[in-house]
Amino acid sequence: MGTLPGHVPSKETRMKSGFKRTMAMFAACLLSQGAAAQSGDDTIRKIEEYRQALAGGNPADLWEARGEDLWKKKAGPKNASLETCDLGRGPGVVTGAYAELPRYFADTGRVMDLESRLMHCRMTLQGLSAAEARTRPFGNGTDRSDNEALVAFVTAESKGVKMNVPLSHPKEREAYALGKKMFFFRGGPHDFSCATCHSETGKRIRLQDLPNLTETKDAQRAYTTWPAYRVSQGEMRTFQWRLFDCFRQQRFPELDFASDASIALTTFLARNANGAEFNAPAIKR
Amino acid sequence: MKSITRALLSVGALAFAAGCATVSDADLSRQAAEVLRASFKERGQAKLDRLNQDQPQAACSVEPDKKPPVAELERMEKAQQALIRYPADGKLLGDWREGEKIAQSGVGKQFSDSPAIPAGGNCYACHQITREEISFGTIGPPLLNYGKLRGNSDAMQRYTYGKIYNPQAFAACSNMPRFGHNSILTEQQIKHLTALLLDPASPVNK
Amino acid sequence: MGEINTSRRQALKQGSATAILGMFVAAGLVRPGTAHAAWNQAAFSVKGVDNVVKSLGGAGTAATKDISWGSTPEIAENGAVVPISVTSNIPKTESIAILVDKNPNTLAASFTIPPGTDPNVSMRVKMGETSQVHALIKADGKYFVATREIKVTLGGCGG
Amino acid sequence: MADPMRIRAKIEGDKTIVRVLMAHEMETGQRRDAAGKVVPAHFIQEVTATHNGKTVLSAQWGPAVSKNPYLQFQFSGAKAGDKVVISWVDSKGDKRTDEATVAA
Repeated sequence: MGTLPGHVPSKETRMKSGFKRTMAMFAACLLSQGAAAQSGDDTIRKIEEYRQALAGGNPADLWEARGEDLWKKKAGPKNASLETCDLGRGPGVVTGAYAELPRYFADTGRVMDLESRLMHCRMTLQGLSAAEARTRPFGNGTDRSDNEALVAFVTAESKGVKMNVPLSHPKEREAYALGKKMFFFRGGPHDFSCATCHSETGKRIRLQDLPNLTETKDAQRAYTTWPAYRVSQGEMRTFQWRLFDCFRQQRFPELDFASDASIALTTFLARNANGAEFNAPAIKR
Repeated sequence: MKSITRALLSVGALAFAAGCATVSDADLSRQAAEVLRASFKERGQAKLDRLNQDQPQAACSVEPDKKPPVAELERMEKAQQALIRYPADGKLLGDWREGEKIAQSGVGKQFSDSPAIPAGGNCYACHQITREEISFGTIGPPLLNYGKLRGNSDAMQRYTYGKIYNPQAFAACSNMPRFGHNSILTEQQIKHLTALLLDPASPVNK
Repeated sequence: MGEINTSRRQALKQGSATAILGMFVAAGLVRPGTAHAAWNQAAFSVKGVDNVVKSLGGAGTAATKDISWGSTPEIAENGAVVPISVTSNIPKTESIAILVDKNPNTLAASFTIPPGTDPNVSMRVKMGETSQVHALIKADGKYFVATREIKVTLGGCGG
Repeated sequence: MADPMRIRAKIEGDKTIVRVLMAHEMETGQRRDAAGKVVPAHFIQEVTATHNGKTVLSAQWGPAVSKNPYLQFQFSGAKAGDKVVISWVDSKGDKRTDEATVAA
């Protein structure tokens, strides 16, 4: 809210956010500002201590164990396990698979992320219907989600692996380009896009640090720490959930599970994390 | 899946499929909007029409360095200024205590929110406002001492009310929601927020 | 990576092995450890440190500084999970309890520490709001208490 | 039946550090579901840890313990290969017992 009435900024300053101008206007109260900033730093340090205290025990382990069970257990009309599911590195290869997703799959002719690929395997290998395979993509207390458990298991098998999402197929490049467009798409009653919160470095929402997903380091750190156990919910949440809930808070309608938009956005964000070590399931607020 | 197939029929997508990277930016934007529309479903109060962009939304859906030229931004601001509706009673200051509650509340307009519950402004999500609240965001500038620095003149009241009502009238492509223009907050709620920022008794100015 | 996975698989195998053990327990064939003391409903229903001590069978507390809070944070980013770590440096510590003033019921958890076990526990509690949190130590039959404030903040988008 | 616990027991110096994760909702009885109905209380009340049949920790918990509880403690006298057994009983009488092998 930095602009004064009637004030027309020069061409040079115009496109910079109102932030700098406001800071100048607030120069008169630098002392009190300084004090506030200091207490802010102290808060950040203490929040960091909180996060470190949590890191010691991650309940996502419970989802991993259940997911491994689901992966190996025979189930569905075809009474088959998922052990021959091809996640991109060949049938049954789980280790490192998540670090190379989303990617183009020739057998379906489309780009798929982990969750849409798991859906595909549960349909083709186990004989589930599309409706069954997309039932309860996200859990809620005792209504547990098989998808979240499977994702916890598969992603944990990429821990320590460098992100290496391919853009070699034209459809992978198309998904990336579309995902990038969607990232900047403003809509809804609040005019929000992904970029509203995630295109500037060093910003916070309340006390929560916001990764700048247009900048390599932040994009890497953000993507490689999902999925995550969310202590605020007591649930292990996947990357599709992350997108689903961002859009809810953007005041958009509901992002459909395994939809083309979710895969395109995931392709954009996952690819931007290339080169970084994958380090999830993590634990977050 | 159908949407992608449909989108693939567009010229731009055919260029992609042919491995040629000369798809126009405008085509890509259209294609992205089309895929988005096919990927969302209405839920609660959030209908699919929320994906229909108005002029500023469409013009501002770009990377930060690709915003419209200055003359166009100024034209957009003027157009938005013409849409601000000031209170008929001419009073712009409400109760700062109510304003503080509105600034704290983050509910409203999400598909998970009941439309019966008044929306909040969620101002603390992006702004430091009072010294007492340590949980504040930094997407917007700090507003501590807002009124103390600027005074409480009629012109300042009018600017502040208008800025909350429609920030894009003063800074095109601002990140801040157009709280009045898009009926997120009521006239009375915006008056309360204006008081939170300008009332000498408000903790903002203490 | 390998180590984590191995231990998970082990846990799974052990999980099924102990399901069998669980059946024996249910059938009363073996008792897990020593007999469970019955859950102290009274202690978990009252408000205030003094009332908790009373329902645990004690009479009054003394303030102490011989308790360290370890990795317990001063600010919690979310009240649903507040990590608490308490180490008692008081000789002959028999039990450690965690109390939260502003919760609906003050007592959150109580641990009995037999000889051979360190007087040190880490766990996580829910807090509805910023509150005084107490570590209540029973040592050599007497009760000691240490207190610290933990702030609970509102994080995220606030929606 | 509840999911298995995740138990890790590791010797560090002359102590064995035990870390436990339990799958449990830990319902307080004060939360309302989406339909506005109170979700009944359901939480772990008693936890016991044994090593070679000897109790090394016992606990009583109320509903203020966080969902999917985490517990860490340490004791003396175990050697690699020993078993640590953890049991819990909740407010509905549901039980769970799991064990882990002490790692060097």
